[in-house]
Amino acid sequence: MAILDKVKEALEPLGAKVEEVRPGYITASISVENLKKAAQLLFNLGFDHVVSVEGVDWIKDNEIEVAYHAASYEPELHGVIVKLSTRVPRDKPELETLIDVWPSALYPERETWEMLGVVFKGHPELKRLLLPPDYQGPPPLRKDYKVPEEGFIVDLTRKQ
Amino acid sequence: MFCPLSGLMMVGNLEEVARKATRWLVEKTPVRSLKDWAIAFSLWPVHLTTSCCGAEFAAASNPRFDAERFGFLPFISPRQTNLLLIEGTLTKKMARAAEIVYQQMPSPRYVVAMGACAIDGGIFYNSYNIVRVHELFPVEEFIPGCPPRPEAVARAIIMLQKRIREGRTAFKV
Amino acid sequence: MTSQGSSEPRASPYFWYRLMGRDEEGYDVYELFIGPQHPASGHMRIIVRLDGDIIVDAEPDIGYVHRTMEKLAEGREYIKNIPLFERATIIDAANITWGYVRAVEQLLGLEAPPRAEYLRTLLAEINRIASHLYGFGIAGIMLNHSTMFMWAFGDREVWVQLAEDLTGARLTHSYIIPGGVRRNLPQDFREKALKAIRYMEKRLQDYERIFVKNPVIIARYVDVGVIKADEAKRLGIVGPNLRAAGVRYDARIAEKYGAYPELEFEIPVREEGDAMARLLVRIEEIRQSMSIIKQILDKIPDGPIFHEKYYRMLPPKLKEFVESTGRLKLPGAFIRLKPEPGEAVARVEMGHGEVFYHIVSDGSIKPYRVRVITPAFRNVVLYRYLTRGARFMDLPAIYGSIDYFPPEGDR
Amino acid sequence: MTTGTIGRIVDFVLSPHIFAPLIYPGLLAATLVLLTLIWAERKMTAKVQLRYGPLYVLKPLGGAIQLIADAIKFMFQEPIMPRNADKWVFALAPVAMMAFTIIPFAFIPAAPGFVGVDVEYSLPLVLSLSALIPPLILATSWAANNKFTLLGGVREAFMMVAYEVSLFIAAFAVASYYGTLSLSKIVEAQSVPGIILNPIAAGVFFVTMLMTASKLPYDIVEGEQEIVAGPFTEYSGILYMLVMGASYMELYVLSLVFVELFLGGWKPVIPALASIHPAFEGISLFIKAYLVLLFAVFLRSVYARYRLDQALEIGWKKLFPLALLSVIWSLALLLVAGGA
Repeated sequence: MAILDKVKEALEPLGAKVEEVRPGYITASISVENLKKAAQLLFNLGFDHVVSVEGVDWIKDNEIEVAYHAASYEPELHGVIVKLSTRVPRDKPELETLIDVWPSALYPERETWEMLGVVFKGHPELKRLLLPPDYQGPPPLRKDYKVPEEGFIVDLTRKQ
Repeated sequence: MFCPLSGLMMVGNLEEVARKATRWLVEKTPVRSLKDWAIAFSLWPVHLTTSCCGAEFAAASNPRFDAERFGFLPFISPRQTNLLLIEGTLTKKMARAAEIVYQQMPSPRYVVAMGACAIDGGIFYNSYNIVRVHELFPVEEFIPGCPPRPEAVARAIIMLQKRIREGRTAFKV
Repeated sequence: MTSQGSSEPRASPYFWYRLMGRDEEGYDVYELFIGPQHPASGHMRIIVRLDGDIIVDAEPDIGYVHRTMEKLAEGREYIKNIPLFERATIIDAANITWGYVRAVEQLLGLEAPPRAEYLRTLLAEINRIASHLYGFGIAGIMLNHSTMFMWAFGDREVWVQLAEDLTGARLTHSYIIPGGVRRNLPQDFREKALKAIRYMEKRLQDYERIFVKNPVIIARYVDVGVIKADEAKRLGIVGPNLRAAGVRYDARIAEKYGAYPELEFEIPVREEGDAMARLLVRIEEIRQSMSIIKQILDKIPDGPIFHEKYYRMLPPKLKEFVESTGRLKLPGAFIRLKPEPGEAVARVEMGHGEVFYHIVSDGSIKPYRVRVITPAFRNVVLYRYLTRGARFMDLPAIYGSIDYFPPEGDR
Repeated sequence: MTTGTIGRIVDFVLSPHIFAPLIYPGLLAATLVLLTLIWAERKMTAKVQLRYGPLYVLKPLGGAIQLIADAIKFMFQEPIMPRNADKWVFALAPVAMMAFTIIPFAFIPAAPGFVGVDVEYSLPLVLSLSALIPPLILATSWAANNKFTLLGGVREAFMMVAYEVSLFIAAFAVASYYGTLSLSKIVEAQSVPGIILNPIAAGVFFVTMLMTASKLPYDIVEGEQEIVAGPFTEYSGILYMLVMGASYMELYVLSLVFVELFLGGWKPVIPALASIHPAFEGISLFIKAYLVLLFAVFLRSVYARYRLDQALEIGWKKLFPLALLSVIWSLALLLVAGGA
C-alpha cells in the first residue's frame, strides 16, 4: 500500500518501527527524542489532526506507552490511522508536547496527563479536566490503581 | 422576627407567642391541606442535569408524555424551585454542585433520585468517581431503571404528590 | 509517586489567545461561572470571561459526568462493555457501541453476516435521526424557542419508538454485539418505518417554517460562531460541525463499514461554517438518513443475523427458539470472548461526529486498555474557538448549534 | 336608590374613586388577569406544542386553577434573603414595583366618566408611572448582589433607554392628533379606531409594549439561557411572585392604554350593546385588553429571543424613526382632515 511506504520512508530514518497491523492501521513506535520530528513529518504527509492521545500502562515493562493516533481529512488518506507511539519510564513519564504540530492534541494530552500522570513539557494548561479539582491520589488509569469493589463513602466538605 | 410591642406590653415573649400562633395556624387542617395541595400540584424541578438520565427527563416533558399536566414545570433558578431531580449518576464533582443547589433551594424542598445509578451506582457501581445520592439528601422517591422510562418519571411525580398530601415526606422542616 | 501533585499548572485564561497570536493585555474582564446548575449549561460548567458584552474567553470545565468508563472497561469482559459504553451517549446508543463492536470484531477476526450489517445500519440511522432531533430541541431551547424544543422532542419519540420496536429498548438497545445483532426485523416494521418517514418529511417543512426561516433565528444564527475549513481541520473537529465548515469528511464513507458502501447517500457540506450552516447540515442529514432507511428496507438481504461460529454453539432447543422468534439467545461461551493479543482501532460516524475506539488486548477475557474518544470530546475545543469575540448572548446559540452532549465528552 | 348604611357602603364601593383602583380595572380585575393569563399562556403554548399543559390540578376545567396552586405554593415557600444582599432594597423593591403597576389604574378610565381620579393628563401620567418600574428593576438587581442579576440590571438599563422614548413618542403621536392628553377624551374622540388612522404608531406602541414587559422576542432582561432569571435570580417565595406578577401587570396596564389609544377603548364593536347597559362598555374594554394580552403572550410560542444588541438596534434604528414618522403621519392627517 502506497501510504505505508510513504510513512516508512519518512519515519524509518528516525529509527521508527513501522508496520501495518491491520488494513488501514499503521503503527510506528519511536524514541522520545525523535517524537516531535516524526510528528512533523507525518503532518507534512497530510495527517492533519490527531484523533486520540492516550497512554497505555505496561506495568510489567515498567513503562508507559504514549500513543498519538493521527488521521487525515484529505480524501486520499481516508480510512488510514497512523499510531505514533513512544515509551517513557513509569516513574518519570515526561515528553514534549505536540500541540504545536497538532493543536487538536490539546485536550487529549491534558486528559492523558490527568489519567496517567504523563507530563507533556510545554503544554500550557496541564490542570484537572475530568476529575474533581481537589482529587488526591494516583492517576486512575494506571494499572496499579485499585478500583474499589464497593463505592466510596465520599467525604464532601459538608458544613453542618 | 421584629416585634415593636415587646417592650411595651407585659405579655411575656410576644414574638414566641406570635410564632406559635402562626405555626398553629399553618399546621391546622384547612390551611395545611391547602398548602400541601398547592405544593403537590406545583412541583417545579430545578435545572440540574446530573447525568444521562437527563435525556429521559427531558423526554418526560415532551409532547408525548407532557409532565406539565401535573403542574410540573422545570424552572430556572434554584431559588424558585422546590424539587431536585437527581438524573442518574452523581459524580463527585457534580455532588458538590448538587449539594450547593439543594442548600440554595427554599424549603419545602424534595429530592427524587432517578435511575439505577442514583440508587446504588448501577452499572458504574465500582467506579472511583461516583457518590450515592441517599448519603447526601433525604430522597423521597427512587425511580428504578437504566434509564427509567418517562412514564416512570410521571409515576414518581404522582407518588410524590401523594406523599406530600399525606404528609409523609422525607423532608422535614 | 508521580509528578502530578508537584507539576505547576502553567495555565493562563488567555491561553487560547496566545495560541491564536492574540495579545492578552488590556482586557478588563468580568468572570462568570455558567453551570453546572444553569438553564443553559447542561452537565458542564463554562467559565466565561467578559469584556463588556464581548466574550474574551469561554473555558469549558467538563468532567461533571466523568464516570470513569475507560477504567471500568478494563475490569469487565468484552461483551459486558457494550452496555457500559452505551451510557456515554444514551441518545445515540447504537452508533457508539458499533465502534466498540467493530474493534472487538477486528480483534476476534469475525465478520457479521450481511443481514446483520444491514440491521446495524438501519438502527444506526434511526439513532442518528433521533440524535439530531435531540440536538435540534436543545438548540431551540437555548434560544428560548420552546416550541422547537417540544416539537423536536415529540418527533424524536417517533424514532425512539421505531428503535424500541426493533430492539426492545427505548434508548439503551445493546443491539449490536460482536458477530451480529440481537434481534431480527419485526414483521410490520417496514410499514411503521415508512409511515415515520412520511411524517418526518412533513415535519421538517414545519420546522423550516417556524425555526429555520424565523427572522429571529436568522438574526441569531447567521454569521454567529463562524469556523472555516482550515481552522476546523487544525482543531480536529468532527461531525456536522466539520461538514458545515466545508470539509467533506464522514467516517461512513472514509471507513466503509456496515452496509454503507452498498447504499447511496450524500454527505451534506456547507461552506459558511456558521451556526445556521450547522443547523442546515443536520436537517439535510436527517433527510439523507431517511433515504438510507428506505434503501435498507428495500435492499435488506435474507440470511442469518449472527455469526456461524457462535450460532453453532446453541443447543437445538434454543436454536428453534431463535428461528421462530427472531430473538437471539446468546450462547454461554459468549461471555468469555478471548481475542488474540494485539490491538485494533475503529471509527464510526455518530450523530454528533466520529467516535474512535482503540482496544489493546493481552489475550485475556478482559481488554487491557480501551481508549474511546467521543465526538463531543473532540468538539469541546469549539467552545473556546467559536465564542472568542462573540457577544455574551451568542454563547447559548453557539452551544445549541454545536450539539454538545456532556456525558459523551466526559465518558 | 338604596338607603341606610348598607346602601351607603355599596354606593361608596361603587363610586369610581374606590371601584376603579380596587375592583375594575384595578386590583381585583388585575389579579384575575394575572391568574388566568399565565394559565392561558401555558395552555396556548401547550396547544401549539401538541401538549395539554396544566391539567390534573382541576381536570374538568383544564387545570384552570393551576396558577392558584402556584401562588399558594409561593406564599408558603421560604423567602430567602441572600446574606450579601442589601436587605431593605431587596425586600421593598418588589413591593414598590407592584405598587407602581397598581397606581395607574386610578387614572385609566374604564367607561365614560368612570375613572378613579379624573385628570387632564392621564396618558403621560400612566406612562410615566409605568416608566418608574425599570429603575426599581435596577434596584433589585443591585441589591441582590449577584453577578447574574447585575448583568440583568445592565441589560434593563440598556433596554429602557431604547424603548421608553419610542413608547412615549408613539403615544403622543396619537394624542397630538386628537389634541388632548386625557385618555377619556381620546376615546371619546375616536370615531374610527386609532389603529386604522395611525397604524405606524400602533405598531411601535405594541412592540415597545412587549419590550417594556420583557415578553418574547424581547425577554432579554430575564434571558434565562444566559443570566438565569436576570434581576430576579435571587428572589424566592412571595417576593418572586411579586416581581413575576409585576411584569404581567405592567403588560396589562399598557394593553389597557393600547386599547384606549388604538382600538376604540370601551366602545363595543357592536355599538348597540352600549345602549343596553352601561356595564357593557367596561366589559368591552376588558375583553379587548385581554385579547391584546393573549396575542402578546402567544408570541412566546412563535419567536425566539433577540440578542441584546439586535434589540437595541431595533429600538433605536427602526422603532425610533418609525415613532417620529408616526408623529408626522398624525400631523399630516390633521392637515388633511382638518382636525378630529
